[in-house]
Amino acid sequence: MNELLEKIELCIEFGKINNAAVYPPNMRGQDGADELTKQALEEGISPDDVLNKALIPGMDKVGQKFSENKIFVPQMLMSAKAMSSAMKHIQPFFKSGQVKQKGTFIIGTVSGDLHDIGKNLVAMMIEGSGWKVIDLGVDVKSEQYIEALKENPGGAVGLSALLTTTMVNMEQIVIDIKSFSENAKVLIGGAPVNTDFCQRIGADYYSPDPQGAVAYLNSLAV
Amino acid sequence: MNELLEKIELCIEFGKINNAAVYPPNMRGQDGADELTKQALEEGISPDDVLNKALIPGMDKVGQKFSENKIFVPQMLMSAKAMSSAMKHIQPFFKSGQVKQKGTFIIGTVSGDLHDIGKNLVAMMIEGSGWKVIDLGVDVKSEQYIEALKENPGGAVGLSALLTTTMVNMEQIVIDIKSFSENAKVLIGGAPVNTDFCQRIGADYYSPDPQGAVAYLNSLAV
Amino acid sequence: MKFKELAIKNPGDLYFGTAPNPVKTPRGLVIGGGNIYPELNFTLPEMSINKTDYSAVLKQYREIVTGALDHAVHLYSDGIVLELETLIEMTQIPQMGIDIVKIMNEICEENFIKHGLKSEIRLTPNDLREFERPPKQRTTKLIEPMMELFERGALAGGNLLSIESTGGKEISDDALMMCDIKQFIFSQAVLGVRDMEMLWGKIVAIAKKTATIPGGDTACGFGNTAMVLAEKKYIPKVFAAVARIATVVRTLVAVEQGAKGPDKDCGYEGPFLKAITGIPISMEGKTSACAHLSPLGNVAAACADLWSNESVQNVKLLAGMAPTVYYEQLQYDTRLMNEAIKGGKQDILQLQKLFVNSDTFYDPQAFILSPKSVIEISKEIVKGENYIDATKRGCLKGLELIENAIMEGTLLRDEKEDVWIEMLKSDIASIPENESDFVELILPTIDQSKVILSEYGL
Amino acid sequence: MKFKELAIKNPGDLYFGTAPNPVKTPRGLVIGGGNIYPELNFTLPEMSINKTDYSAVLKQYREIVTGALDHAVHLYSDGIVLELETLIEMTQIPQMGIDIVKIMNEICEENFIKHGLKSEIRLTPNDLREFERPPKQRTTKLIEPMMELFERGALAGGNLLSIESTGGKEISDDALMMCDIKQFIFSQAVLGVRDMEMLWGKIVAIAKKTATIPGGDTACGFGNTAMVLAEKKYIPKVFAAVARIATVVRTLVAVEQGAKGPDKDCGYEGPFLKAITGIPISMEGKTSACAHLSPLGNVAAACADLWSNESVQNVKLLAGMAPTVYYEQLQYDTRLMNEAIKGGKQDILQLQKLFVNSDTFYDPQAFILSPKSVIEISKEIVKGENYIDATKRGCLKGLELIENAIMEGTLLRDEKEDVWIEMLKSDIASIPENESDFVELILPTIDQSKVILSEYGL
Ligand code: B12
Ligand code: B12
Repeated sequence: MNELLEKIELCIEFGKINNAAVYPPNMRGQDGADELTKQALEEGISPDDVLNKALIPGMDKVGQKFSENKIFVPQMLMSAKAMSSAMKHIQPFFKSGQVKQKGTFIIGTVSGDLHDIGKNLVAMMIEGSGWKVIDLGVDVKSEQYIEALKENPGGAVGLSALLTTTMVNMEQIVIDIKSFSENAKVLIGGAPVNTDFCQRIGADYYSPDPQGAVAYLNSLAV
Repeated sequence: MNELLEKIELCIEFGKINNAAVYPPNMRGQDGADELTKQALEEGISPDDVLNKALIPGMDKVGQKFSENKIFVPQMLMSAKAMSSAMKHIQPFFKSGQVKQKGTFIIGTVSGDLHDIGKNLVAMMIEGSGWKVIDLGVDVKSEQYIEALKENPGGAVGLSALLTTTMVNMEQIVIDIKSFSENAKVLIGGAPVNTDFCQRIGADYYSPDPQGAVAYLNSLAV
Repeated sequence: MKFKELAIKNPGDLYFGTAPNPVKTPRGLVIGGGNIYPELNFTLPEMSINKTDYSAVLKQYREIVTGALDHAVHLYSDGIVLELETLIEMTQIPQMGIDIVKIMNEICEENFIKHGLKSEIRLTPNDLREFERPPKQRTTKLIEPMMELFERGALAGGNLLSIESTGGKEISDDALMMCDIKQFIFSQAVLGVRDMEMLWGKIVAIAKKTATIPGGDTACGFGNTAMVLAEKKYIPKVFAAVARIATVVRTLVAVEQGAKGPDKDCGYEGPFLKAITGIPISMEGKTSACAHLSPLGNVAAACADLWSNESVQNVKLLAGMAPTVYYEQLQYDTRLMNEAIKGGKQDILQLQKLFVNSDTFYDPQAFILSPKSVIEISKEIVKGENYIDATKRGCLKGLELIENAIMEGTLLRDEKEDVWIEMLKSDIASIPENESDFVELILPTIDQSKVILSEYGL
Repeated sequence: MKFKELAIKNPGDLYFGTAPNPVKTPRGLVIGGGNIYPELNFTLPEMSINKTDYSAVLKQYREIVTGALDHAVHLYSDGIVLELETLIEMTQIPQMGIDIVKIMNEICEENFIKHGLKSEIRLTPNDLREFERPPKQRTTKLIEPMMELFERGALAGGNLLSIESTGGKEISDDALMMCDIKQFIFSQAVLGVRDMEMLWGKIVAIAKKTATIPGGDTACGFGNTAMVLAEKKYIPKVFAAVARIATVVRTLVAVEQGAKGPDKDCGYEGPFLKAITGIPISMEGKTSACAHLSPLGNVAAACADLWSNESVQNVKLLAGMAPTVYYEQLQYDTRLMNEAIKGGKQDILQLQKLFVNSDTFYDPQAFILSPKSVIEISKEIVKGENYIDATKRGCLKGLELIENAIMEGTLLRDEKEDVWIEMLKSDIASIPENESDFVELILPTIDQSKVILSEYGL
């Protein structure tokens, strides 16, 4: 395998953003995901290869370590930041159609609910696995999800709710989304929600954690 | 008020079945509900008056004391037995149409479930409040309830379930009963059941105790 | 009556975590060996086993056990028992029960290998015989699937065998409602005892054959039914207390037949069994409030070797699934007790004193469970010539202790119940010790269509 | 920093049930006066407040409180606090919150008159300000309904006023996810403190006007969020432990402003507050597993004056409705502690020792809550020149104790966390004590669009 790609993968895995970044201490002074990605593209490595042979495998490893409780969220966040700094360089190729993203994921905490720590984590990990993520924030109403779907046809939607009194809002939102676009996949999550509830309200998938959501989305992308 | 009726009411209230009964100790040797009811009818008191001015008020008092935790179930059971011994004599007048019963109540523990202590108590207290009660026992299927309804048009039905895995059977039974007779009232009860569940499965009333069921049924009878 | 002496003679030697005859399990638990472990119990949420597909049922159990054991590892558990108390369908179709045991065992084994977590499965098929009314306790075909589940479930990983058997219930249900203590004692000391002999002979044989541990029975359907009725204020508390004592001999018969413990959680005759036989016991107290309210939340812990929550549905609470939540609660309860054990006997007895004294004043059902009461009552029980005599003696001793305590002001008086104490005393005293005399006395008073005496060898 | 000395100077004087400054309530509770009472918390089951009719919401609360108080009478309770922690709608439309308080108060009063049951309502409106992003902590109109609910709810029977306020959360959420302790301390010792001053000035004034008791605040959204994240293994436990200490000063400000306690349950800074100020505190431990799992189920009880379950939905468990079930569990827990109190100080400290030692070995978050740690850390906090200095000192002391304990083998070492201890120490040490220096240090590191500093008077 290409040495440069390996280096980029390492930067992602250990969260080395760019040359100036002080984290991680043992990579101080070295080039990061930012510089190395730029260099790779300049050397003629295809953006597709950078994405699929370095960035995504790097994030996969991070995700794996996180699942096994070997690293903490801040470490994962550093990797996500490194990933973003690389993605900047790949972005233009998405637009030109040269590289394909897995898909678009629209996420938000449902109306009436302000809890967003969990939702943010989910958004970040899904982005790290190669999806375009549109984060609508908190207290999000049906129309906002639908608006986002209109702008991103074929996107999947994620709803988060932490209150027993807002999980009920999920139901209406699912109905609204499905009546706008029958085939749009809707994922739900949050502390009071579970698989039963998911089935009852006609959503497509419940996951107790970001990893499950990533796995499900990736199965769609195949 | 007629002295004899008062005496009968006392026998019901304190559970004096008949002359031979040793319970309650302080009424030993006296005539009980059995003898006194017979006597009352012989003396020309109308069966309707016996029922409505002695028996039912007596059971009402018992029910009241029971609700206030002043007496225990065995005491209430003795009253119920005294009531039965009096009802024997009233029964022929129901058939002839001279006296009207409040209605018929059909009760059973739903299929798959064998818990019946609670159901028996409910049956007994409803009987004591002047309803004809048909107890179908335990592990009762839709057909049995419907059969009983056919034989007693206009009856109300009570379903009991103590298991989370049999409360689900209630749902089907309610559907079956309602599709046989849309207007048949269905009451449900048992430890895992509640008002929400009742509404969800389309039953008419949930009560956590026999007293609530009696009150509801009596409101129907009015 | 095989036991003529107590295994534990002094109240000061009857305490939690230690039993004279501890039980070692394959994955390394030593129950009653100086440690108290949680016993987690759970059941399905609202769902129909028949209408849901099979895999959904299995999935529930997988989810429950995975959640609980993950959390056990997280909380540095030093051991846990998981009970599979089957629902009817899982015994009627033994394969279903067996498949669940397999899944549970797989997860236990995984956690044992990966994290050294010691866990064990108690397999409790349910007593199908009561489906026939009147039940044919011995001749029914329904015994077959029960025994099949025991045997094949044992081989699948159900290492502790238990049942909550129902012999005598045809009589006891009505006896409880009518507060007829004579009939109730008949249901226990005559019918119950005879049924237990038959049933536990079979279960112990299966345990031998499968090299598993015959745990024990529980008088749940008798003693706890009485308690639930007393909690609803349907029957007097003192009646429920005496009924509890009356259940001791029938559960004792399991041990006479070879059961080794831990006995099953959901009756409170365990302390008497521990005193008499020395086997370890499972108890449930405040942390089983999910399954039933009770007047003995603390005192129940006094001499427990396993600490259980009786049963909780797999529903979602704010923190997570209810079985995981209840596991955490049990874990902290047992941590506290194990901390006292680390401090030695004085610390144990000090904590036990708090458990006991905080409850015994309020309710006779709690009162009779203090180690002092348990030892005194058990002493009387083992003096019995036969099961009936033993039961009479135990119950009368219990009543005596209750009366004295009320007089001394160490047990709250409930005036409404006074008359019941007298009635109970004279009723119990009037029971003939001789079994056939007892049968003759009772027969005319019961609805004979409800019971087939020949099914008890009578 | 008003408090320069500790109200409780020795670990041996910091224990459950007794606080130097107990709080008497109208219906006769004396919180911290030598008795520990349950504080029952509950919430609605899955339902939409907007779509359900109003009466259904009220009915839920009526059912919950009736069920719990009936059972309290049944279990011979000597007192209970009921918390109404409102859901958003009940603050947005204050009349809804007020109507619920009225119903609750009616039932409390009924039980007081009929059975002498002492009960009191804690009214906790929620902090609506976070609905606007960035929040306008001072200038927003959303403060109005909050204060209306406080005032009219107090008159309706909400005798203990509390809130779980959220000043500083704009910064703390991200700080927790990034484990940035500098930002986190900034959110507490600068933003939190300033917001608390403003908010608690108002609440204490309302309490005066309505002759009710200003209870206290809680750093739930900070300290417990950290704990929940650590329980999910998302952030290091040692980070969560230090974050907990960093929440002390902001909650302390409520007392400086005139709050009298009991402080609110759902943060664990209570023990520090009790040591520093002498007010009684509410704590939650194993019996709040329904609301969140935690590593401090027992140690949390060490010096509690109220014992809470944080929150449980009104759903049906096998025994009955979950709030009644949880009330029973709390009641037995507090019975045990009150039994120790009856035995005198030695019995109290003996039971406390078990509570403490059973948890502190396993987790730094539990470790810092031992009375010994609490007193040592609190001593450092009150030495602080200002809030920032106090927080730095407290956190560094906590880290020092943690390190020593790991070295001595009295706290389990988690290698994965070693590096974090070092990082935390140097990060905390690098914080300037001067507020404006601190602001300057932090500003460039945060997303400034998320926070409006002028809303904190900066
Ligand atoms: C932190 C917190 C807060 C913070 C929120 C900070 C923030 N920016 O989000 C603050 C303090 C502001 C807060 C406020 C309130 N809260 Co709050 N809060 C919590 C707490 C302690 C932790 C939540 C959390 O962040 N967990 C950590 C994250 C990582 O986990 P998570 O959210 O579950 O998300 C994970 C999964 O669920 C999943 N996931 C989440 N979303 C999605 C979406 C998809 C598509 C998928 C696939 C997966 C997924 O993946 C995530 C990562 O693993 C919980 C307790 C609890 N047990 O959950 C209470 C809790 C949720 N809050 C509660 C309450 C009552 C409130 C308030 C109403 C309090 C009040 N009276 O003021 C307000 C309401 C605010 C509002 N309008 O929403 C109650 C809810 C009770 C109920 N009836 O439902 C809880 C349960 C606390 C309790 N036990 O009482 N809260
Ligand atoms: C006694 C009892 C038994 C006795 C039953 C005796 C009998 N003849 O009924 C025995 C021992 C046989 C038994 C067996 C089993 N039981 Co059972 N049993 C109980 C227990 C302890 C008490 C029930 C009781 O009698 N309560 C007293 C009466 C007066 O109250 P009640 O039934 O609730 O009725 C009142 C109200 O609900 C209402 N009501 C009742 N019905 C109706 C109907 C109407 C129309 C109305 C209006 C009102 C109403 O009014 C009644 C009077 O106030 C409960 C525990 C509990 N918390 O309920 C477990 C319990 C119900 N059993 C349970 C289980 C698991 C079983 C078994 C499967 C055990 C096993 N593995 O073998 C078997 C199943 C048998 C079967 N196929 O049904 C579980 C259920 C768990 C679940 N998943 O749902 C419980 C909850 C115990 C537990 N905590 O684990 N049980």
